[in-house]
Formats: sequence, structure tokens, C-alpha cells
Amino acid sequence: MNLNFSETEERFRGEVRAFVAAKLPAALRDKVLGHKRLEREDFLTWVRILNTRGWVAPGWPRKFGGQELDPARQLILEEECALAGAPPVLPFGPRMVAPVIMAFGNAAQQEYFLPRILNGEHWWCQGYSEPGSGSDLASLKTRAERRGESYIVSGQKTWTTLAQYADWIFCLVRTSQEGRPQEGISFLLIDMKSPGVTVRPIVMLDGEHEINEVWLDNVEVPVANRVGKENEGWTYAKFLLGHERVSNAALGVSKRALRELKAIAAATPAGSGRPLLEVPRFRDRIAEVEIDLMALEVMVLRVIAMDRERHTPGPEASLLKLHGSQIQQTISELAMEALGPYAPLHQPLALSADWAGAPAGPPLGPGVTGRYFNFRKTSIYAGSNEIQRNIIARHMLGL
Amino acid sequence: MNLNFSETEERFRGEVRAFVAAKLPAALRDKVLGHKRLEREDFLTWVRILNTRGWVAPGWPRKFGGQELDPARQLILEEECALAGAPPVLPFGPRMVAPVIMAFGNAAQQEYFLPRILNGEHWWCQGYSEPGSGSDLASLKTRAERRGESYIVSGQKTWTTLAQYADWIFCLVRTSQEGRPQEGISFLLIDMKSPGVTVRPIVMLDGEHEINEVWLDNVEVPVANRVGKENEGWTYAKFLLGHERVSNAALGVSKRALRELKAIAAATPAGSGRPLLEVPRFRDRIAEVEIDLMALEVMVLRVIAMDRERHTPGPEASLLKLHGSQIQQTISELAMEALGPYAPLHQPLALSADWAGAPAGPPLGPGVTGRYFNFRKTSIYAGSNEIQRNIIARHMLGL
Amino acid sequence: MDFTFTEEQTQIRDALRRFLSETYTLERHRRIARAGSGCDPEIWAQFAELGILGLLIPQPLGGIGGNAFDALVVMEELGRALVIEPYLATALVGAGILVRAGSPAQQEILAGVAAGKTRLALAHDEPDSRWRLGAIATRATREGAGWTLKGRKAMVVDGAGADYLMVSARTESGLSLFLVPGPTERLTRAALGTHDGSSVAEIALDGVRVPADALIGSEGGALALVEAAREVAIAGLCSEAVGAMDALLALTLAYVKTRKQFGVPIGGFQALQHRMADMLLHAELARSMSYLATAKLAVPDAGERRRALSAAKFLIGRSARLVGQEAVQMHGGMGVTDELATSHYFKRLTLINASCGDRDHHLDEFAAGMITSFPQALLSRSAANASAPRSSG
Amino acid sequence: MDFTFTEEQTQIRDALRRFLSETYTLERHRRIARAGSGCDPEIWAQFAELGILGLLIPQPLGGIGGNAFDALVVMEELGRALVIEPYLATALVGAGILVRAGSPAQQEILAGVAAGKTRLALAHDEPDSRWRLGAIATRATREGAGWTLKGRKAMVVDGAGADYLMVSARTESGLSLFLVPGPTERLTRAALGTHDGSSVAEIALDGVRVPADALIGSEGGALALVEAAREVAIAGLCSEAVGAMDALLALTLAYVKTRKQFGVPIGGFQALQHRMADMLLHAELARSMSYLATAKLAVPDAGERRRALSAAKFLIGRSARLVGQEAVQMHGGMGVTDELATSHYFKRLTLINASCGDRDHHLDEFAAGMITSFPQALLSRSAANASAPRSSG
Repeated sequence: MNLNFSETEERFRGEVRAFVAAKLPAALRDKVLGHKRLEREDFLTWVRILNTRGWVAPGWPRKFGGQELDPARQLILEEECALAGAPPVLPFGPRMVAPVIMAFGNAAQQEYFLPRILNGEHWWCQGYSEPGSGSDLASLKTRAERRGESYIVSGQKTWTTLAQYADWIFCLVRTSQEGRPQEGISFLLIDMKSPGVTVRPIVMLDGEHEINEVWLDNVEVPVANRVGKENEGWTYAKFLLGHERVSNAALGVSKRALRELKAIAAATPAGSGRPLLEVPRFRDRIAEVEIDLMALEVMVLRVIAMDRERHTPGPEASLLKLHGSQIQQTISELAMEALGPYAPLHQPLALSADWAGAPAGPPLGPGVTGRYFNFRKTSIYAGSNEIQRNIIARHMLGL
Repeated sequence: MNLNFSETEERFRGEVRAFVAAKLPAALRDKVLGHKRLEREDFLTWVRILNTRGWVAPGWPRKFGGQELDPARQLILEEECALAGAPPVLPFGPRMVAPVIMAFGNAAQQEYFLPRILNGEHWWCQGYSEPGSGSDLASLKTRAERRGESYIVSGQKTWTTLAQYADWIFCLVRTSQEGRPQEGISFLLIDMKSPGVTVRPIVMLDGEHEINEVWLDNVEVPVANRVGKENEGWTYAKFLLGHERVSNAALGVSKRALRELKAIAAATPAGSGRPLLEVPRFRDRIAEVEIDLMALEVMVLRVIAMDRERHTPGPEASLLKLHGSQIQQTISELAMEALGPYAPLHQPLALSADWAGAPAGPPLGPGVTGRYFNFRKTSIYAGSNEIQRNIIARHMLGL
Repeated sequence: MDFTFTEEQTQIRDALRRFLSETYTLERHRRIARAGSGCDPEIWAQFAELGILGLLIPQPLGGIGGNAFDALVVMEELGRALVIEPYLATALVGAGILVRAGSPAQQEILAGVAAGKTRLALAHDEPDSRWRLGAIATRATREGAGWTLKGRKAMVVDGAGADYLMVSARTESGLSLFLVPGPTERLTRAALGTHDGSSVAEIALDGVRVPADALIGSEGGALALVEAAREVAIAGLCSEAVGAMDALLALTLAYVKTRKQFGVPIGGFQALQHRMADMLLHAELARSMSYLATAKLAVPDAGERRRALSAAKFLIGRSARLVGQEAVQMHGGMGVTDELATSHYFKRLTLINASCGDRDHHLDEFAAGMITSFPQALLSRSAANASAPRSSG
Repeated sequence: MDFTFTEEQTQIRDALRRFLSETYTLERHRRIARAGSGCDPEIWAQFAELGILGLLIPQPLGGIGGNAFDALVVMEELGRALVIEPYLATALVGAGILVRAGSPAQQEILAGVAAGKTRLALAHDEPDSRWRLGAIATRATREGAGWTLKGRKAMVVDGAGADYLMVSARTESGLSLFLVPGPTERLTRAALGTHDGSSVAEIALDGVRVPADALIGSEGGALALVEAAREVAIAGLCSEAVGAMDALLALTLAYVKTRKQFGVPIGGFQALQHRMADMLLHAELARSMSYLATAKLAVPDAGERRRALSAAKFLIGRSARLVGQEAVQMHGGMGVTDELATSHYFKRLTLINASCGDRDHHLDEFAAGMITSFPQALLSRSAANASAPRSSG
């Protein structure tokens, strides 16, 4: 039993730290740490920088351009980047569609798509959810009809994160009405520039545009863009979901958010000359979430170790998702509460990096309340926390 | 809209206060306030005193010896008695079996039983629950077979509070196996001295003896002791449960417990010369439960007003039970936490009024932790809080 | 005891609810919010028409002379309909102060308030005061027959749109309140939007000159006025929150009864049913405390009154959080979009908590009062012979 | 990183679990608890036989020279089996102090400890100290070649049954620790029972004379020893709680799978399923923190070490509360009786929270460390230009 990172792992952490310090542009870092709105180019800039070192998808097999980095090092990489203020590497390409293409795609698909994920040429988005099918994914209705060497796809996908920037979308579509709902589903790769694809923004409760509806109106998709066999997409879909292991724990970004929360509370006067950080009631709550974060980190390391041991993902990722999402929500709520009377302010202009004005209220204030509102999503997306509890009850408790 | 008690109600409160101050024996009061173990005679002493004023069952119709006091005055009476340190008037006779006898019993039953409830001659206990039927009451198995002018009753009842003191038990028994489980149930009054009745103590987790199993082994019960019609007992049972309206909110005893909690926290040194009552973290929690108690009190008054308005009990009593039980549990838990390192002590001798020794630890300490343990029951008994939530969901939300 | 509303109150409620449900749709709400001023003139005129702008103004001064429970009824309806217009600021807080302490000349303004022509704003809180009513740094110094005001005010509801500001400032004899016309020299107002679409302002007073008769009430007597105004505001916010929770609970209930997953309405899942039962409990606790808060407004004992108001504001903040968060969660993805009313109620409920003191602030106030009111006599009994060693029990 | 146990640890675990599951039945537990001494000689002898009493004692001194993770394994099993014997007090805390700081003569006692012949108790806490390690009033004054001890000790685990007490007392140079035989003149021990059946004592030292060589370690050096002992105790209690939670969760799971209401096992009700999922989450968080606490015992940086231990004790107290309360609730009426093991686990988990500092105490300790460790540099950046008025965003 040894909970420390090994010496070589710590050395790797040093390498990451040095790389990020040297390569992350200061303007981009300030944008991230200042919670400015990130544009398409911001994400891509960082992807290209990471790619010079092979760190866009470091866990991939070497034959596909990866480094076969173990999960502990991937965790270190992700955490150091997050703490230093790098934009996140979005999971849709490297951690979602890529593993499916690697495992079930053909050689042509692998050769074409994988390098373009690494170099940022293809921005991917996820076509899973539909208006009627949230937690009940298998009830999806988007239909693909075979016509010669193409599928004609019609339907509507929703909650599609950053689809406004995407080049490709991976979609679950219904290719058969026979059997159980799970049985007639196929996994298609669709070019967003195809005629018939329309992206419509969904405005979130914080007023920001992050998610979209994607309408597919008789979109022609070459059969060659189907991954694996027809009607077996459900297997691939589950494989993909099982692949998102520890990143839903959001360890790195929560550490950064906690650091920021303390800075806000330390800068907030709370009467009697004390900052809010020293008011016992508030201090207690920060302390509690910090302890929860410590426990989450050990849990993440344990799950990584378990996965390594048994060579197959178990249901414990649901515990990480549950706890990690609650921590994200708690930190964002405490930050809002720290703002006190200033919490109501909504200053969308202040979220733009170009804006030259000075925001009203506390300097770290803009965006804080919006983030609290926005982060209600963390217990809803990627399998709602209700679904996670169902999974835990069934697969860990045998109920 | 007016949330104050009327002048005449306040006058009534004054009368109660004066009566209790004059009549409640000091030794008995100290026993109650000191949380000593109460004996059969302690309860009966107070019942006899109350009976001199007609206050054992003041809500009963005049023709049965009551005063037709409205629920607001009953609440005042109960609260003032509780705050002054009187033993509770147990509900099993006056508030449970009596309304059933009044509504569905015959004249002979009414004449015989009701006066004996008022004067304390009959101590009643409740024979509803069985080992296999907790929340699912209708699944009860105790059987009564008709033999001439008697029933022969066999089965087992459980969770029977203070059955060790009881003269009579009212029982739900199965008189028919036909139809739905609810259909073959009858309501019998059984003399505890009947041959075949055995009471076996159940030790509670705090080491005290408060509840019992009651075994019925071929007990002969005159048919004359059946209330109402054969096989229609379920109706009477539900009537009885619907009758317990606001007393499950435990308003009076929780007020007394809160007062005591503050006394404990004020007497507990917490470092830097401050009592625990002034440590913000702990003070906050006391304040929160006090606020919850304020809200509960208004809720109780609202439910009383609603009942008066529509002349029939609604499902809101479930809200009172839910909230009231949680308040009882919170107060008892805070008292235990106030004891700090002394919480583990178990001093059962100190709960006896006869014991001449001095307890170890804080003077108000003995019994506090046991009470926390014991009060876990408040979310289990009288319809578990899960059942209350089911009722609320079905009858108030229409789910 | 009596929990019924009068016939008049029922009439006000019905009329207002009818008007708002027809007129104040979510689309209208969104349009008003986007416009930025936080107040739709057409709606405001209708409020005047309905008589509610003069609710607390005595009839001789142009109003209808209603009471605190009338205000409760109105605020519940405004909460139910997600109204962002600054009704509370003008009709309850502002008018309340002038009715209570305004000079006859100042009270002439009230007819305009009732008629929907004049809006009022209390400019009291400051950048670092964090709801502490006494933490005021703005100063008023005598100059000739008048006063000069210097300082900053923060988060002033409707501060940019109001026709008159009531500005608190320190003078030699304590805190004083001044009536200042909105557009005034050396006074700048920066309008700021909030997450619920209403408008607040930061106000800078850079040597604002006002005449002697700008003083509201007596010099040094403002703290009592501001405290009373804050109490009225708290009761109003509590009622508004109760109305919003009612509506949100109804929305959520309708959603879980129709939204299907795995072939059945999600309202059939027991885990959600039990959580909805808790939502209802907390909404009903909130309603109870809202009634109590309004009832206690009239109690002369300041300690008792403030304890009840702080208790109510705390508990309602807690209920609003639970009901709001759970409603969003039960709506799933739809709950975090701008499309349904759900997220708007959630945001408004969140912001109500941050107005006039949040949960922490009021728990603190309540607890401080709790300790001073605790009977110290009980202490001596229990503290006696605290730690001598004893034989086992 | 490595979360596996060594083969030796697995052997200890298996042997201990086998022994306890055969021997330490609920009936036996109840019998030992009723006897009042909190220690069954037969069980204790078996512990010696299994080698666990000498776990932390180096081989040359008669033990097996194990490490902190060996202790974790043992404590988890003791927790799982509801063992009330004072293993922690003697084998981890007491022996740990003598191994660390005992003179060669004092260390001779350790062979007896390993052999199950000698029990030790740390007598440190006092009636009003409420877990604050420095709040000690007992005094030791030099008299001739020896010392005289005066004061009171409270809630001393196994204080009445131990063969040796380690008594802390103030001397001129600070806090010092003295080894005192259990039965000693002018020392009275009042045994007290606790709700989990174990035994603690109140101890009065009414001028107890001890020789010069009774001093453990250096004069004035006791605080460090007591702190280290407290850290070991916290890690041990955390592991014990994890074992108890495992067992309680398993019990509850078995119960809800078999107990039927309305014709189906109650484990089929989704409301309970979701709550059990939360129980599991909290039990796993607790296990994670228990590992962390034990791992950090060896860290030289006192701040880092203590923060981790306080964090663990807090979180495990929180988990223990949730798991314990929920387990009782799900057992319904059966959960509040003495009959099932359920209530005994619940009580033990509750009492673990009250040992060596409860949730509040450790949250306080952790938070104090958090503030001193917070990088003040971040502050200046964010505090800059705090409250100038600005134009709207």
C-alpha cells in the first residue's frame, strides 16, 4: 500500500509543468483563469501546442500516434494543465469517438480520422441524445435508411456541446425497427458540412451558447462512414460510455476552482475587519469541500489501480461522477455565496476577452453566478446522477 | 389572516399554566425534566390529576365525558403540560381506541370502556404491527376464529409500546382469508389478563424497555368485544390512523427539548472561555432547528385551521409527522454532540429516580446519548417517513 | 387564529393573477429582461390601473390604504408570474418610507406613485456593507441651508430608472435619509443587469447638493426608517418566493407526469416521488414562515419582530434553494436551458436569497438574538458542580 | 501508487477474520459488554496468540515489528466484528509511545504487552479539555528524586483495567508524561460503561508519588508524544469505522433483499436504492480517507500530516453518521432494537465520532491549517482596485 506517486511519475509531473509554463500563451492562460469566453481558436491553439509533444491523446496506442501513457500519467497531465490555466482538451474526439474507431473501425477510417483528431483538423461533437431520449438513450428515433452505398439520415440530436464549432459528428441512428430498442442502432460518422445538417443554438440558463440542437434532414452519409456492423451500434455506444472513466471526476478543474474560491473569500470583507475566508461558518464549508476533494482524488487513484488490476472497467466510475459533480456544484455555489449582495449581477460583456471596460462589483465576480447556474448541468449530463445511482444500485449492490 | 391566539385562547393558556403549576407534584416534574425513567404510577398520577379538571381527553364529546375543546385549545393544553414537565398523556386510550369506540362501538362498549379510559382504570396498548407487517399493515396474520360467542385469537403483535403496563389491547385480527388483504380484518378489544396473552420485552438500542411483543395463544375473546362489524376492521383502523393529526408533530416536547439543548450548550465550556452556545458553528445549528420549530408551529396551526374549514382530515398531517420527527432527531443529536467527549457514557442507573449517586460527566448528560439513539424511532414509528412521503406523493401531488 | 384571506384580498389576487397570466407570459418576461430597464411601461400602467401601486398609500394621499397582508397577496402573484418590475422598491419600500416619515410636501409625490407616474428607489447599501445596515460611509455635510452628499451606493434596485432616490448618509447626529431626484448634478447612475432580468444601479455621489427640505424624517433618524423598510422588503421577498415556488412546483409536477423515460412517466419513479414530497414540505414550511413574517411586521417589540423576519428569510432561502435545484434536476437537460420557465424561476429564487441578506446573514442575526433572549437562569442550575469526579452510574 | 496489501497483511486479515467470525459472535459481544470490564481475557489471550498485540513492537522487544498498514488491516477487522476490547489503547497507542520514547527499563514492559499479560492506557484528556491536547491542568511537581501528580483525567479508555497508565501533567518545562502502575496509592479509578459496551475511567490523582524514572521521554516533551499517539489513534479509529461500515452495509443489503413489504423485497424500491447508492459512496469515500490517513502518518511535515488526519476523521465521522442512520432507518423497527447487530454498529460508529475529536473539532483543525497554508499571494491580485464605480458590463 503506497499512496504516493512514484519518483518517475513525479518527474513526469515536472516535465508537464515545465512544458506548460513554457508553451501556454499568457493571453490564453489569462483568458482561461479569468473565465473569459473561449473561442474555437483558443481550444485549437492549445491542441496544436500539445500535439507537438504528443499529448493530445497520450493514452492512445503508439501505432495510432499515442504514447500509451498510463492513466496515472494522464491524470497528472490533465491536472497540471488545468491548474496552470490551459483550456481543456475536449473529449469528443480523442476520448470518445477515437476509441470506438480504434476498436471497431476499419483501417481506412483509422487512417483518415485519427491523425486529424490529433492535429485539430477535425473538431468532433457527439450525436447521442435526442429530445425524447435523455437517460433512456436506447429510445432514440433518428432514422437512417439504406439507399445504395449511402444512408439517408433524418432526425434531431440535442444537447450537442459546441456543435457550432464542429466538423464532424458521431451519431447513433436507428437502422432497424426490429427487436428490442437496443438492437436496431448503428454508429455513423457524419460530416457537418453535409447538406441537410442544421445547427441551432440552445441558450443556456446563464445566457451563454454552449449547446445546440443538430437537425438532420435527409442527410446522405456514405456507408463507408459507418463504424462496425449495422445494427450493432449499441455495443459501441456502451463501449464509449464505459471509456469515460475518471475525467468526469473533474479533479483538475475542481482544484483550480477551489483555489479561486479561496481567493474570492480572502478578498471579500465580511465585517469586523475580517475577510470572509476567516468567518468560521464560511470557512467550514470551504474546508468541507476541500476534504471532499481530497477523498475524490484518492478514489480516482483507487479506480485507476482497480482498472489496471482487472483489465476491464468496473462500475466505480459512477461513484466518481456522482461525487465529482457534487463537488463542482458546491464550489461554484460557495463562490456565488461569497459574492453576497453582488451575486445577482449579470455582466455578459465582461466575459469577452476583447471588452475593455472594468466590471462592477468584486474583480473576480463576473461569471461566478452564471457558473453556479451553468454547473447544475454537471449532475444532469454524462448520465444524470439518478442514472448513476441506478447503476450503483444494480451493479455494485446487486439490487 | 391573523396568526395570534385569541384573547380567550390566551386566557385558557393561563388557566392551564396555573393548574399545572398548582397540581403537578414537584417530584414528578423533576423526574420528567431530569429524564428519569417513568413508572406506570407516574403516568397514572398525572392522568388522575388531569381528570379532576376533565383534561384527559378534552376533545371528546360532552356526552362521553369530554369538553369538546377545539384543537387549538388541545394544542395549548398539551404544550403547556409538556413545557412544565408533566408526563405525556399516552394516546392509546384517549386518542386512539376511544374515537373508534365512540364512532363504531355499541352503547355497552361506550358505557363500559370510555369512563375507565378517563379515570386511568384501563391502560390501553395498540395491537396493530406484526413481525411481518410493518409499513404493509394489511398483510397482518393474527387469526381470530369464531367459536360460538367467542373468537379464538392466535398470533403475534409487536412494537407494542408499554404493553407491560397495559390492561387492555386493541387488536387488528384476521377473521377471513377471502378477498383483498384489507377485507378480512376485524377490530377486537382484548383483556390483557386473558389466558394465553404473553408479553415479552424487546430491549431497545438504548438498553431500555419501552416496547414489547404480545403473543396471543388461543386467547378467548367474547364477540361482544368486537367493535363494529366483522371483517370491516380496516375501515376503523384507517379512521384511527387519520385521527392522529397534529400530536405527531411533537411540538410541546420539542420546545422543551430545545430549551434543554440550549441549557446544555450554555453550560459546556468550548475553549477560550466561551460556552458552546456561543461557538458560531454550533450556535448556527441550534438556531436552524429553532427556526424549523417556528415553521412547524405555524404549520400545525394551519392544519388545524384547514381541518376546521373542511370538517375532514387531509393528508397534511404527513408533512407534520415528517418535519416534526426530523426536528426531534436533530435536537437530540445536537444535545449528544454538545456532550462532546462525554457522549459515549452509558449510565442507566442514573436514569432511576431512586438512585442516590452522582452521575459522571456533565450534570445534564445522562440519558442524552440514549435519547439520540432512541429517537431514531421517530422516523420509523407511526407510519415511517418513507410511508409519509408515499402518502404525500400520492395524495398531495397526485403522483 | 385565522388563515383565511378577506374577500378584498381574494379579489386583488384573482384580478392580478388573471391579468398576469394573460399578459405576463414567459415571452413577455424575456422581452422585458432583454430591454434592460427592468420595467415595462405598459405593465406598470396596468399595475396603477389595478390599484396595486398605491397599495400602502393612504386614501387621502391617493392610494388604497391596504395592509401588509394585501402586500403579501400581491407579492405572491408577482412571484408566481416572474414579474421583474420594481414593484417592491417603489410601492412597498419607497412609498412605505414616505408614508411613514415624509413631510407633507414629500408625500405629494405619493399620488404620482399610485398613478404609476413616479418610481422610487432606496439607495442605502454600499460596496462593502454586505447587508449590514449600519455600515454606511456616505456622508452628508451641511452647506448653507442645504446638504452636500458624498459617497457610493451599490446594488440599488431600480436605481437607474427611479424618479427619486432616497439616499442614506452619515451626518453629525447619525444616519439620515435624503430625497434626491434621479437626474441630479454630480450624481451618476450606472445601470447594471442581473441574472433575473431586473435592473440595479451603482450610484456615485460626488458632492451632490440638496436643499434642507430634502431630509426625510428627522436628522439622525434614518436607521429606524431603513430598518423598517428592510423588514417590509424581507416580508415581500418571502411572499414573492412562495409564489415562485408554487409555480415552479406546479411546473415540475406537470413535467414529471408527462415526461416519459423507459416507457413510463418519470413521476412514477419512487426516488423522484420522495424528493418531490420533500420539495412540497419545504415549500409549505416557506409559506408558513411567509405568513409569520408578514404577521410580525406589526409587532412593536423590535427583537421579536426581527427574529421572526430573519427566521423567515433564512428558511425561505433554504426552501428556495432546495425547490429550485431539485426542479432543475428533475427537468434534466431542459432544466438548464433558457427555454422553459423552470430555469427562470430557479434563477429568481436564487437571487431572492441574495437580496436583503442571505441565509448566512439572517441565521447570524437570528442566532445573535437567540443568545441574548436565552434565559440565563437555566444556566446556573445546569452549570452547578460541573466536573467533580463521581462514582459510576 | 499501490493499493494492494502484502501477502503478510492478507494473512493477518484472513486469520483474524476467521477467528473473530467464529468466536466473536453478537452473543459473545453482548456478554462481554454486559460484564462491564470491556475486555474478555480469553479473547485477549487469542489476540496475543495471533501476534497482533505485539504488532507495532519491534521483534527484539518481543513483538512482530509491523507497520501502520498492518495496523489498518487489524483495525478494519476489529471494526467489522464489533470488538470492544481496548486493542487500540494498548497495542497501538500505549505500545507506540513506549516504543518511541520509553527508557530501556520501561520498554521491558512491552514483552508483556505482546504476550497479552499487560495492558496500557493513555490518561491525557481532562474534564474540560474537550479534545484540545494542550488544555491540561494536571500538575507534576518535583519532590525529592521523584514527582507528585495532582489532577483529574477523564474518559480514559481502559483506564480502570490497564496495568499501566501514562499520565500527562504540566511541569515547569511544559507537558510531561509519566508511567504509573494502575493500582497506586492516592490514585482512584472509577470505571464507567459506554453505549458500545467498552469501559472508560475517570481518574483522580490526589498527590500520587512516582519515582524519577517514571518519566517517559524528556521532561516537557510530552505534547509531541501525545500528538503522535493521537494521530495513530485517529488512523486506527478511521480504519475501525471502515470495517464497521462494510459490515453494516452488508447487513443492510442482505436485509433489504429479503425483507418484504407489499409483496416485494424493499430493496426493489427505488427510493431506497438511491439512498443505498449514497451509503456506498460515503463508505468508499471513508475507505479512501482511511488509506490516506494511514499513509500520511509517516509524513515528516506536521502540518501536512495533521491536515490529512483531521480531514480523514471529519469525513469518516460524516460517513459513519450517514451510513449508520440510514442503516437503522432501512431496518425499520428492527433497527432500533438491541436484537440485531445493526444497532450495535450504529452505536459504535456514533461513538467513534466522539473519540479523539468529533467532526466539528477536526473540521476546525483542518480549516485553521487551510487558512495558514493558503497562498496569500493570490490575495493581492484579486483585492486590487476593489470598489471603484464602473460602467456596466
